[in-house]
Amino acid sequence: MAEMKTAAYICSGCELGNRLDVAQLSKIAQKEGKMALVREHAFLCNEEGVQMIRDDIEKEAVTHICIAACSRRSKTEAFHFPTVAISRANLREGVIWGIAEGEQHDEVRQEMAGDYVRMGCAEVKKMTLPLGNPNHAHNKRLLVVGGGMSGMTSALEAAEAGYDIVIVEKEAQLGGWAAKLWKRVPFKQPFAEPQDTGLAELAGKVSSHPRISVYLSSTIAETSGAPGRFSVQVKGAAGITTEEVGGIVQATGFTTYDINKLPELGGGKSANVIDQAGMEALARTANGAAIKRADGKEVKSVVFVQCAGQRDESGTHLPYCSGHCCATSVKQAMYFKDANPQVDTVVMYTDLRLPGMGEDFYRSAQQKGVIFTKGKVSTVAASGDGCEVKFRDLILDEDTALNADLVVLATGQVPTAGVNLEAWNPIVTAAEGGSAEAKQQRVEMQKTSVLNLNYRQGPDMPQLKNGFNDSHFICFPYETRRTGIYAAGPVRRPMDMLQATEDATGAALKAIQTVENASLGRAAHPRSGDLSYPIVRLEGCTQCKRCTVECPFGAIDEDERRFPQFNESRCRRCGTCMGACPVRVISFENYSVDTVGNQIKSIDMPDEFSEKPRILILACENDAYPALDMAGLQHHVYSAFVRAIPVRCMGSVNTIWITDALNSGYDGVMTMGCKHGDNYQCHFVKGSELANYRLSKIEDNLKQMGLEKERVISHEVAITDSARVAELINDYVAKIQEIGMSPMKGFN
Amino acid sequence: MNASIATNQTILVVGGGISGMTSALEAAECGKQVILAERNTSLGGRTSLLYRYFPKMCHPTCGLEINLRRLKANRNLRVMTQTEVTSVTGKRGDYTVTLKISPRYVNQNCTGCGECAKVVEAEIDNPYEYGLSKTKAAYLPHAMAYPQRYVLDASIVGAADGEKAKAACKYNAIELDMKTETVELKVGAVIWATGWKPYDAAKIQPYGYDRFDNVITSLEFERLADPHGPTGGKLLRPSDGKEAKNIAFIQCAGSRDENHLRHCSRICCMASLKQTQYVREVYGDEGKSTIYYIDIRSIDRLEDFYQKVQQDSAVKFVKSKVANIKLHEETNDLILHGVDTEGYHRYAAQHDLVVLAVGMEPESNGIALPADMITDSSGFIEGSKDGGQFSAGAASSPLDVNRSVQSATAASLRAIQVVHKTSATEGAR
Amino acid sequence: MTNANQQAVALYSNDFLREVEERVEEGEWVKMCMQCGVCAGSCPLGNAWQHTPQKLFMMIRAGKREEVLTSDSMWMCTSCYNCIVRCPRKLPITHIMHGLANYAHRLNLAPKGQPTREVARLFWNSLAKTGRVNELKFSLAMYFKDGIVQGIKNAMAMQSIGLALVMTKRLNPMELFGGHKCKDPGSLHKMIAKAREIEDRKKGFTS
Amino acid sequence: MAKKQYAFYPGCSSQKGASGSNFLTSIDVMCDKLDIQLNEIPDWNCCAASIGYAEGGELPRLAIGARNLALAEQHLPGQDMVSGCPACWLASREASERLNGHANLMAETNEALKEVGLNFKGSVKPRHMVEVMIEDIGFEGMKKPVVKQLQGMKIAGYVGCQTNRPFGIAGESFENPQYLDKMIEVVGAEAVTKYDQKVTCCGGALAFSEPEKSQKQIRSIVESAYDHGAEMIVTPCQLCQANVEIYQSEINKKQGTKFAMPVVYYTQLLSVAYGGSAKQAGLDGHIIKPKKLQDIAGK
Repeated sequence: MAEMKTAAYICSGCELGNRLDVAQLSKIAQKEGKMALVREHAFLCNEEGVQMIRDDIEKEAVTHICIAACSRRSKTEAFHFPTVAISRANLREGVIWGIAEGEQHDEVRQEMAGDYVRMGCAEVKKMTLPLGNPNHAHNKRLLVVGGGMSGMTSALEAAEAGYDIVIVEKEAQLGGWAAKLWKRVPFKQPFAEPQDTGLAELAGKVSSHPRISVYLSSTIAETSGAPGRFSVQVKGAAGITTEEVGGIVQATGFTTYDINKLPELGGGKSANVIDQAGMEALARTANGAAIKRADGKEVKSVVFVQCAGQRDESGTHLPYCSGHCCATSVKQAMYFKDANPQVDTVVMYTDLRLPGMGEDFYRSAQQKGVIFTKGKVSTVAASGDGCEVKFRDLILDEDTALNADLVVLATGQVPTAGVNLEAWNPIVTAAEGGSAEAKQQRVEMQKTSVLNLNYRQGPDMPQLKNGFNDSHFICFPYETRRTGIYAAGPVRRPMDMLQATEDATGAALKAIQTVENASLGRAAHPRSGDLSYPIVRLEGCTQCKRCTVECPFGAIDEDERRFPQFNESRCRRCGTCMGACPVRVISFENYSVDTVGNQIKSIDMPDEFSEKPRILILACENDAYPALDMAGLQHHVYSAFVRAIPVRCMGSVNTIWITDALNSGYDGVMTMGCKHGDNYQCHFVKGSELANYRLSKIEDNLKQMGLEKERVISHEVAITDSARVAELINDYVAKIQEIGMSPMKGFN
Repeated sequence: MNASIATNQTILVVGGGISGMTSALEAAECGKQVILAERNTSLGGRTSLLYRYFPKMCHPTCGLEINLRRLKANRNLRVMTQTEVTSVTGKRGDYTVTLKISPRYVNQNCTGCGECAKVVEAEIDNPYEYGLSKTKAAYLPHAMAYPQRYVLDASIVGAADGEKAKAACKYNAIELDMKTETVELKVGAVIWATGWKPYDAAKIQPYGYDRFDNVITSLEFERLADPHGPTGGKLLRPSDGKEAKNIAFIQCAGSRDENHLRHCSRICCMASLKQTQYVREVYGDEGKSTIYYIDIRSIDRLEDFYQKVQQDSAVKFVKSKVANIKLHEETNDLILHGVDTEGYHRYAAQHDLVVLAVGMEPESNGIALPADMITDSSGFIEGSKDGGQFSAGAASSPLDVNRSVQSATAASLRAIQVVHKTSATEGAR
Repeated sequence: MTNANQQAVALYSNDFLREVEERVEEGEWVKMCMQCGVCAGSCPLGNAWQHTPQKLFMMIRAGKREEVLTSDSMWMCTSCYNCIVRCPRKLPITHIMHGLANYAHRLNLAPKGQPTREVARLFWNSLAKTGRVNELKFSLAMYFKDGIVQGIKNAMAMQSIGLALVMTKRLNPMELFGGHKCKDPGSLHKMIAKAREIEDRKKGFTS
Repeated sequence: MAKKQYAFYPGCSSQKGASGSNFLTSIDVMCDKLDIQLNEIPDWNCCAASIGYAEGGELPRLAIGARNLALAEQHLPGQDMVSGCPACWLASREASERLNGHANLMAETNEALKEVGLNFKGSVKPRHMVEVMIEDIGFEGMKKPVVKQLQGMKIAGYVGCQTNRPFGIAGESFENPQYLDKMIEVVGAEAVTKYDQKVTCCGGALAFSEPEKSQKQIRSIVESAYDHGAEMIVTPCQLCQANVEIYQSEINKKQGTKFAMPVVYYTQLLSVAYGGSAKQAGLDGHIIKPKKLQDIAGK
């Protein structure tokens, strides 16, 4: 590695030259920034400017550059120099656009620009060029857990793209839920008739595919490792086999809600009350002929009760809607009408839910004579040879009843997602605390696990809601909390077969992506492509376990000596571990306690009589920092006394930065993270929440230092808050001026 | 952009909305070469014009920021804006596509400094505000526009304003003589992520969108609620700028209707439920919302959101397709006539603003698709007969954002399969 | 006539929907309604309806035969066609309403003396007689439909209008004696009788 | 130049001495100026209107409609059937569409038509006079013969139902049709564009059976015309004209209003604008005299 040669480039374009004294900034870069090379340019981002930098890199062997121009979010194509470490001093959005115009502000504006140049230089000197995680893991095979419609689709789609697949299915044959169906809802137009499930054909393709190997009647005893190097213990009749894979798709599907829990609807009470699964069984037996009940009587009248044990607000049954059941009942009603148009078929619903082209399917059923009644069923009870359905007809506004030979309850989907970690973790803590009972519970729970991950954070994927493994993010349905492991199909979210196959294909792509990234030592979403990775100086580690506990992605295990063991390809590069570490032994090449700490210390701190407070802003790079940029773009003017530093995530904020800042005379510190709580925005799950927790602990330090607690303040900032951030800043500056300059000034 | 970079290993993604960006990024992050062609002046599509997403009430621009960062960091991906696909010939794995690139009149020298906008006087309907506000004829599409470059509206090219803009630009970024270009590329697979457009509300005559100022679409309402929008986030009605505090939301405005769109657009119920919470956000209990619906379609865990809104005392639900709307001339309010079909309650309800939850029409209705393409009765795209062109997101079916992204991710894999197979067979040769 | 009703009941047991589909004009559309209610809100005489069209359709599906056929709601139809043009399922609602009224009338279940029922009958008779409607006879007939006394009242009530129309040559007293008609009403009657015969055959009326 | 030929179906209300007889007189003048020749369908019969449903039933009504169509087909081959009366047009068009759409209905109907020695092939196209005006003449064409401007008249265009729904005039909306306003402008008068009762139902045949209900409709139709400063209502429909004009006195009597809003046909407007006398335009045929229009016609 060639030794460091630094350079600073100061742009005077975009009015920078007119609003700032660029020559003085150059001097700062030289004298204080200690930059070996300092160049000014009137239009740094144009070809000539860029060429100038390129030449320095090639001819002058420059290794570290600070670009003092626009925000790091702008002109990224122009300022793309993959072979050197780069810092960006944000003079445009961050200074001349956001700070008041006019001579009376020239001084403070220039001071701000000066500090940003100091910070840029200070930062880059502590950076090294990330070269990627050395422990590359090259295994590109994929494991698909579950051999149903979703699992087989994932497997086949990935295999068709040239990847080797291992399927593990707990049943003795492939097919899962779909194998129980007589027909499925149509995927393509005309959306009019039930279709063959196509399962046999799919299963055929899967079992004969050269790239796919299948384990039947098998489960997973243990999963260890990381993307690109997972090791999976497959437990089958023949005992345990170890499979090495690079990525995992969990397509473990669902079971139907137990109708015995619905006695008021005749569930488990009457043989003539069945669920949709039972209905499919009858249809398969009839195989197109008149449909008969279990007792062999031909069904002349049938009622489908929608939302049975679903959309429940009482807390006893499923609170959610399983989405597919309306279409499924419509399909099943067609089974009857197609076999014998004379059969009375009534679908009883409160909101009929057939989105998209499902409307055509609905119309088709009406065309066939299926009756749709908007009614709320109160009870279903055996009566005579059949059942009596008591209901409130919501249109005719009356309590009434219907008699039917058969009643079908449209019950919901219950995911097969394994262990719920929110229940698991306290038990583990108790067990580790020595509770025998907890140890026992732990064993019992472990039995229900699907993946049996040997991760510090528990054996399965975290569940989002109602036991489903869904992603928390609307824009990123595959943003998993276990890197390299993706849920697909009804285990992610209640869904119909069309969506499940779509989802399974998407999950397969994400699994492929992980193994490709892992093999290059790169991060996965959302920092995809990031070559930096966490480096730990074990000699300094005190084994406090904060990093292993707080890592949102379960990337860090503990080795036998209880030292943290990093699995870089599980890591998402958020830096939460870095923020957590009390002894500051964790860092990234281009983002560390030093890169930020150095910036903080680098500024020119006015003395306490200057009337010029200095306020540090630590801003989440995803929401708050763009909001600050946009405040500039939209000219929401804010105080020139603030100095903003973008951070990867609030979770990466190490409290040492804050205490250092206050020690070195800053008058206040603002943190701007994203929303936390149930609808949290943090793409690293708990970053802003952790930061909040850590900051709450800082008050004592403030006391010791004899500082008011108002000197540290934290805000939730959304990316749209461009106007609000300016207000927050100005209010806070006013507040600080009110409580006065920090007494810490001049002590260093 | 030079055509030579593209080969039959390249994937072309048509449309730079959230689905197109996703398809392009997911494929590029698997190491594939991708070209993303967007018709408008910047990426982001429909969702960048939404204020919040249901059910989390988070901001679409947050996801856009991440996707833009992924995109800036990825060298496998090339973005072309103001670019339309005029023809696709050839076959699966070996297509030749013709792209028409309309002039922006601003080149890559643009630093986004905004000097041109300062000097230009002409104003145009802001294309990113559904014409609810004006913008200078030299403009940055929006605060998060990518590419972050200004655009000159064709109307000032050849006019004094155009010259002024050129004179004001220190960086020779303005090229008034820029011409429409046509580029031919070789690609292996095509993903159509052309998205959706709001159904033309004026066609729903009984609701008088074309006659009454205070009848607006759900998309226009998103702009009103957005702090970056034309009213700075205030819910001011068009006729007189009065604060709208008693708002009607009419479901199935065009959807589930054989006189208009025969399909259900899926998102509108949730969109209106979400928008009632905008009203609460601004006015608290003061702001009344009424939803007129046929069936509320809040599927899977979105049901929780519906249940939450049902608990909201400021929100009323009426099971009724509104029959027609009449203007109350003194107040500019609107009188909705209809019957609540649960039981039988005739109403003539007065509201100060009416929001039509307009249905989703495929944007591809109105653009010429390759002959080989299969579409359904509403025009949503299934894909090409030869299996080398795919649809993603709302171009394939009326989908919400979450499902659009799933669909877009799936489409990337299908496209990757195509280029994988061509490379494999070529390897074999 | 009641035997026509009994015969229908026997024929369709309790499947009123099928009865409507087979015997009521455009009745096969009833099953396609999705209960949005736009028809109910679109009817100019809506508030005079005890059962809105969409509700009638629901009642038919629920087998409420008696209630539907004795309802006077469909007699409120002014044939404004608002419901037809707005129905998202394109049901020919106006025609179905007419069909139901006609069927109720045919089975003699329609409300006795329902004014529109009477007017419709008189109108038809007037046209069927000569091939053209004779407005004077038609109106007089209407005034006297409820008997002489009421007739005088009605006529008096409308006298001014009547006179005015005469003055403006828009009501010709001479019409009482002769007036407009088709050349050969006889064959016209045959045609109508034939049409009815075919319809009865088709819809399985034995009476 | 050759006159445009049409098979004309006047309908019962437009016969001499019937409620719409003044429509008939005005249409003559108008057509004459526009080189339209209307050839009355020999021995036409009543269309059965909509109200015919109760007693008539389906097939008899279709047969009655088909008889007129068949007559036109036979006696005036190649000519479109034109009717001035929306009810007649609607019934004829419904008959022709239903029969052309359903082979079995066509067969059954023709079986009945045999009784009057006719057979309907389904060729003739039933059209409304308004369609002829807009599609065959056009607004420019309507302007040409104008010799008198109806300067300074404020007129509400009342379209009503059956000219407008379910078929309507091509290119017009069911809720807010514009053509009457355009016709009003053709003759140099001012159209009350904000008139919001344009397509409100006048009660139709229920004017006889449900007077209160239909008079409520009529009241709002007239009231809104007054509210929007109209001095006259113009309509394309015989029944609308009769109901809205005739019952104003009733409403005045019962509800103490002072309605005296003239209601005329668009044909009368054009006749006057084309230089026709008050008599030719049938202006004498009104209970509420369209004074201003008469004056203009008198000039």
